[in-house]
Amino acid sequence: MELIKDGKRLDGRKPDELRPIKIEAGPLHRADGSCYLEWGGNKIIAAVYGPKEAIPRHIQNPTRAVINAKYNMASFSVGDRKRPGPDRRSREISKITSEALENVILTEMFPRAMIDVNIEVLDADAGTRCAGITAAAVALADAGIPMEDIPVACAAGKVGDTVVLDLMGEEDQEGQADVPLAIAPRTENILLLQMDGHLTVEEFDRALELAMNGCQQIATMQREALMKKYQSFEED
Amino acid sequence: MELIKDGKRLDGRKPDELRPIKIEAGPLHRADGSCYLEWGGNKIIAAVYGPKEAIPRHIQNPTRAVINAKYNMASFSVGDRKRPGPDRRSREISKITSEALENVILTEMFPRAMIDVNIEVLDADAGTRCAGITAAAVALADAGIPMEDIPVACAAGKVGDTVVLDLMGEEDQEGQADVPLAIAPRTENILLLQMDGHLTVEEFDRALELAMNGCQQIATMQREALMKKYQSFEED
Amino acid sequence: MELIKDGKRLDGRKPDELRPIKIEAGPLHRADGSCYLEWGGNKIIAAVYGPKEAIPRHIQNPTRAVINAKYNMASFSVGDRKRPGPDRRSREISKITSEALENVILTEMFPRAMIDVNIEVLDADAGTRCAGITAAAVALADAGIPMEDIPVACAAGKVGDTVVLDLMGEEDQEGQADVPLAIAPRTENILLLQMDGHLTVEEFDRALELAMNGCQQIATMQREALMKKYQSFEED
Amino acid sequence: MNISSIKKDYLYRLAKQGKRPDGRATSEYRPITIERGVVNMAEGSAMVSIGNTTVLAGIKMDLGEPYPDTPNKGALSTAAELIPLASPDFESGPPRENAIELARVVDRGIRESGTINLEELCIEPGEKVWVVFIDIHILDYDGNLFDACSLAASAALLDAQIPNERFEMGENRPLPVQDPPISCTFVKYNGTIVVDPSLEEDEVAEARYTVAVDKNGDIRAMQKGLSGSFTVDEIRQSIATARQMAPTIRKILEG
Amino acid sequence: MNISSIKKDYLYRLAKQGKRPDGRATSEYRPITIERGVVNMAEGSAMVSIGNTTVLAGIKMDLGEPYPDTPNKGALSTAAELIPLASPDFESGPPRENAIELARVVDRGIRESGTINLEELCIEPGEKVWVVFIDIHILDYDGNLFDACSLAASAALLDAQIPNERFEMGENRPLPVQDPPISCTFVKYNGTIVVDPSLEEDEVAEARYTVAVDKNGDIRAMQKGLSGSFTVDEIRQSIATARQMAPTIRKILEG
Amino acid sequence: MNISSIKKDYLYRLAKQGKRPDGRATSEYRPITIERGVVNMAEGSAMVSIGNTTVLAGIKMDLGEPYPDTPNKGALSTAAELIPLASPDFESGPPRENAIELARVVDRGIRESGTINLEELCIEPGEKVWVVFIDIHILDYDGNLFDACSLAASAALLDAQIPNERFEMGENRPLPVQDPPISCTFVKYNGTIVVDPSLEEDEVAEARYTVAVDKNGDIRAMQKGLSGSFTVDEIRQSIATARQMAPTIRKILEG
Repeated sequence: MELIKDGKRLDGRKPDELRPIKIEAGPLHRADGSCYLEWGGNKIIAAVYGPKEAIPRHIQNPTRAVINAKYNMASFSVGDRKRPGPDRRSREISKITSEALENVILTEMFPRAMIDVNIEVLDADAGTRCAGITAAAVALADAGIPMEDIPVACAAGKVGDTVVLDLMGEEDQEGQADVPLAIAPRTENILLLQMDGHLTVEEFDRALELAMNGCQQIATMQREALMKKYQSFEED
Repeated sequence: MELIKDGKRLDGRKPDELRPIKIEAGPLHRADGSCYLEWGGNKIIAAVYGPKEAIPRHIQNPTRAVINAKYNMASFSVGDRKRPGPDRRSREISKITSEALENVILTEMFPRAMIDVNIEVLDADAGTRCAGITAAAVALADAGIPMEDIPVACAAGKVGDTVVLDLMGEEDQEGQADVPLAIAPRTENILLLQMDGHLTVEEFDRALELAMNGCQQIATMQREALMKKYQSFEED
Repeated sequence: MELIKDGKRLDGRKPDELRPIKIEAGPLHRADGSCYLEWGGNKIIAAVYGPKEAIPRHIQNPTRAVINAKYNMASFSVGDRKRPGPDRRSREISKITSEALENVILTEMFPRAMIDVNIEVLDADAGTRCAGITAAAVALADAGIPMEDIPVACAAGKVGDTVVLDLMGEEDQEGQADVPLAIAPRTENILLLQMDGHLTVEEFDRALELAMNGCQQIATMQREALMKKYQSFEED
Repeated sequence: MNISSIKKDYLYRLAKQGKRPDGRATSEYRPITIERGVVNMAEGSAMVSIGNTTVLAGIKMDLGEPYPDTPNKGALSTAAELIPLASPDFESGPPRENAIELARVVDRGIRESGTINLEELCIEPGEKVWVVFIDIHILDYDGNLFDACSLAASAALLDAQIPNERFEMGENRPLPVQDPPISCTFVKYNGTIVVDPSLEEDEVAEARYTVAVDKNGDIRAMQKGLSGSFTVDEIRQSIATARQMAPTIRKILEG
Repeated sequence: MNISSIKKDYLYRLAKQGKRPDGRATSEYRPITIERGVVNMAEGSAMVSIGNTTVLAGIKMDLGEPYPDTPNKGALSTAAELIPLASPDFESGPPRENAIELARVVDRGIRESGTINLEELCIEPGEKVWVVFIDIHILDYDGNLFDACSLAASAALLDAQIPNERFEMGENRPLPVQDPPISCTFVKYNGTIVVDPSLEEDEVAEARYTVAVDKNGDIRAMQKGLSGSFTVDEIRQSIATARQMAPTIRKILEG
Repeated sequence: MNISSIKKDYLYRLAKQGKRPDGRATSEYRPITIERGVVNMAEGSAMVSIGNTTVLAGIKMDLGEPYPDTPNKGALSTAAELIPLASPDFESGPPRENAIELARVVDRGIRESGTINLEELCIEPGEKVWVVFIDIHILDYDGNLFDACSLAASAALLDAQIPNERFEMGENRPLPVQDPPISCTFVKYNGTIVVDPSLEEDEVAEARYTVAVDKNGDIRAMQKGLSGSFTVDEIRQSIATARQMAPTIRKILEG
């Protein structure tokens, strides 16, 4: 498959162009905070509960809140049915997502508490871990959890020997490298960074630059989604 | 297979006739109360332990006892070997059995306690959930657990376009509907009611009537079995 | 396969001869006590942690320490890959190993405590449970756990109609009987004894005698290994 | 007296006056919305809301062996995931009793109604059949999961295509589905019986009753749950109410 | 001083006088009853009581692949379920160490005695063999599960038919079984060794020893358990006792 | 103030002076030793020590089906067991998040470097391929498991033979392996970044970064872990350090 043709990608995007993204803050009634996110073919929903007493007790930290993110793919969100329940991949993603979010949450305000962050992938089209973190961040803000900054994530990669932003499904499968990145957008501190594939140091630098840029664009959309929800409250 | 011929069923019964039932109260030495039940080709044993402190603690209810019924089929009780351990079917039956028994037990007399009700199907020939509840009720009475009434259960159903009482194996497999029912016999309050198959409203009414009737007949046998055990004590 | 030829075994040993054994006390840095053992083609490592507070609490014994031995085979230690994690065989061996070690440890000195004994089979060539107990005993001594005696284990068996000491791989597979034995060497009290196969009473007596003898030889090697470690400390 | 008993008291007092916390009549259903085809990767899908309760059902199909006793039929497997997204009371991990009962009741309604023509899903008798997986995710829990899940499963089936293309077996074609059941759930508390319970009503419910009826008003499945009891008359009355409501709900489902 | 140490004291004092709580001599077995064919759906079954201990063994057979190292032999799988019916100390859930040890010791006795002719259970070498499942349910626990389970497993095997009819492979025929082992279990407490321990004796036991002998009095399997120890002479004496008892028990089993 | 915060304080004060608890410079690696072929029963094996951290990797191979999307390729499965032998903090039981992340990072390095020629492990396209299992046991944990496990896995692969003989498929031959990745791990605490963390440094680490480079100095895999953060410059500097170190480590690995 020719992934880049005449400088355009399979879906017509330029190398440094994001897929369409739609963010809605607070679609769920029961959760303390929530977010619905469409990002290319991805559909993600995130919900936050807490802070609440950490249970079972032995997981409590006497000096700060524990962040318990769970990334889960619906069995019908992928080509062949995924068996329900966590597999090794989703457990790794849950772990690094928890760690990335913990960085910005003012956890020391809530000793012995836990904050549950549930991320459900309803429809998957590459980049779900970045989409999940981005949605979770909006849900945390919607829940009023105090944070230093609202984290945001985006991947870059290499396809058809070109470094590109935000891989979609075919690019992820046929591509040469994938670099998911999560940052705190104000400081540009790196909260999550993975890479697999084959990149020269120069290509990696370019990928990091593209992803950083993508993150900043999405950070704006996150803030707009939150503003929209608060405005709609004020209008009520 | 012709399930009804000349108004008679495969095993010669009339539509409103029960299979032969044998109930023995207290056959086990270790349990606080027990019951052995033969019902057609079913062989069931039930044992009760408690009231005792509920463990682990987080399952304790501060105002009443927790009823913990476990329905289990022996691996050799069915045609093809059943894998040991609970499956989805047995977990559903355990749940609704616990709920049905809880209705009549004076649980508020035993806060923070649990009462274990173990039901083992040794030989299975349709209607094991009703047989299990019927045996469990006798075991509870044998254990001296205070109850408003002694629950009893029986199924009705539809085979060969006829509404019949108490389906046996072939009728269960080839039949058109099955309606398991558990009641408190004094009030005829419904403690458990399920149905699957296809019944008109009139047929359902008839099935309910038959099952209610069957329950009352079996309730008499339960009381006789308990009387027999107490008399044998007095004779000693 | 002819297992005994001209009074010699496949590997040239006489019937009452042990395979070569090498014992090293204290090879691990992190563990409180450890042992590395080579015995024929077996390679075993044992590590001891404790006494420490028993967790979870409900396993605590208010009058003595709990001994928690875990026997584990590496997935690559056998011909066809073993699935990681405990199977029924390893759980039985863990249980009887815990019981054998508990006999000699002065457990009443450490109420509410637990002592973890981890036995890893890295390379397997028959007799791993005996090798594991022998290594665990040295690790316990290395950890300074007070014991009445240092347990030791060795198997005897029957191959080619001859009662022999210390079966190796082919003898174990093709042999007629296997008798693993663990003793406290000073009293010759029997801590572990199993047998499967076919032995007359006279053959069993002979096997027990051979295994008892083998144990005493190995007990000497255990003491030498421990002496060697302490001497090397003194030399420092 | 704690929060939950204050809430219970409040609902009891309302019930005595024939009222419900959200102002509905005892036999009044909340608004239902159904959106089909929401998941691109699924063979079929539907998002169903009953009031603020929202569930998403997705269909996946795979090739497998038939059950030995039905060599000429495809297979059906239904699971419900009470994911912790939907309620602080749901836990992650393997399905618990509540999720199992829920999935089995939904499954029975669909199976006993003959909703899926399983014979048409046989490819090679005794050897190869289609297996239909219905997976239901609860997204927002505000009461009455039984009806929401049953509706979502039916709507997703109606939306589904057999994925012949993915298995290189020709063109996709619609899953053979007809006459799904309409499930109606009632709960009883303090002597009052209400249809389509809200979350608060679920929380104080003493007994629950679900009945699935077909387009002729015949009964295909039922399930009584919880430790409370019903009288025979209460069951009969509930069946009558369900049969009255079913055509309206069926129109929303099939429309 | 709690109940359990009072009980222990009592048993210790009795033992000093050579007595047991139920009045038996140290080498006296309780009455054994065996009822075969109690489970209609099983290929074979037996209910065994030793005193008040009651266990039920059932046999099921299925077709499967042979183990790679024994392509010409059927397979055997033995499991014991310590179901909570039988004792307040048994828990439901996956088998724990005690149940695993119990099942493995029963399995070894039967396997090493060549009780089942596994060669005759081969249908197609390397491809298809019969798998024999022995499942043992403890119904009433009053001590000495090892012997009760071993007897029940053997009796159920002697009762079993190969279920050719269920698999449409011709007529059922008896499972080829001969010379089952006789298992004899001893426990030691406070220096006394008793055969066939009752529940109270199991509870205070420091060491346990089981030996399985064949009809010639040869040894086929043994297992020492618990944290206490035995001397060589104690083991020899126990073997001698077991060999004396075995013919009587065998008569009950085969009779 | 507890032991762990005293330790943390101590490390922080050292770090301010550019020092580490064991006297190393921030970009100084501990001595590495590699012993291949230590497990006779394995297809390949290697024991690797970095300072006092010791891990053992063993390779096993089996025949299996290829993944549907790579019918012409063998399969690779990597697992790490944090057995309780190696540390009082490791628990027995199924692998936890830490072990899963560790194994997946090692696996990615090997997979993305094309270390194993998986095409050569295809026996019958779409039907039968070799499956390579890398199992890594941690024996002694004194920090930096990511690099120790990566090295051990690579060294064990270089030692491995395809076990044709065991499967009666001809003679054994070397597993086709080339150019394994070199993994370099850094941790950050109190603003200082150090390579090859010791146990004490692992315990106070706020952020962790692992990068795997190939023989050309190109990047094949990376993983940032823990709740701390890195700046872009810190990542760049770490990559530069890793590329400087890799040739020396590669010599030890391949030598």
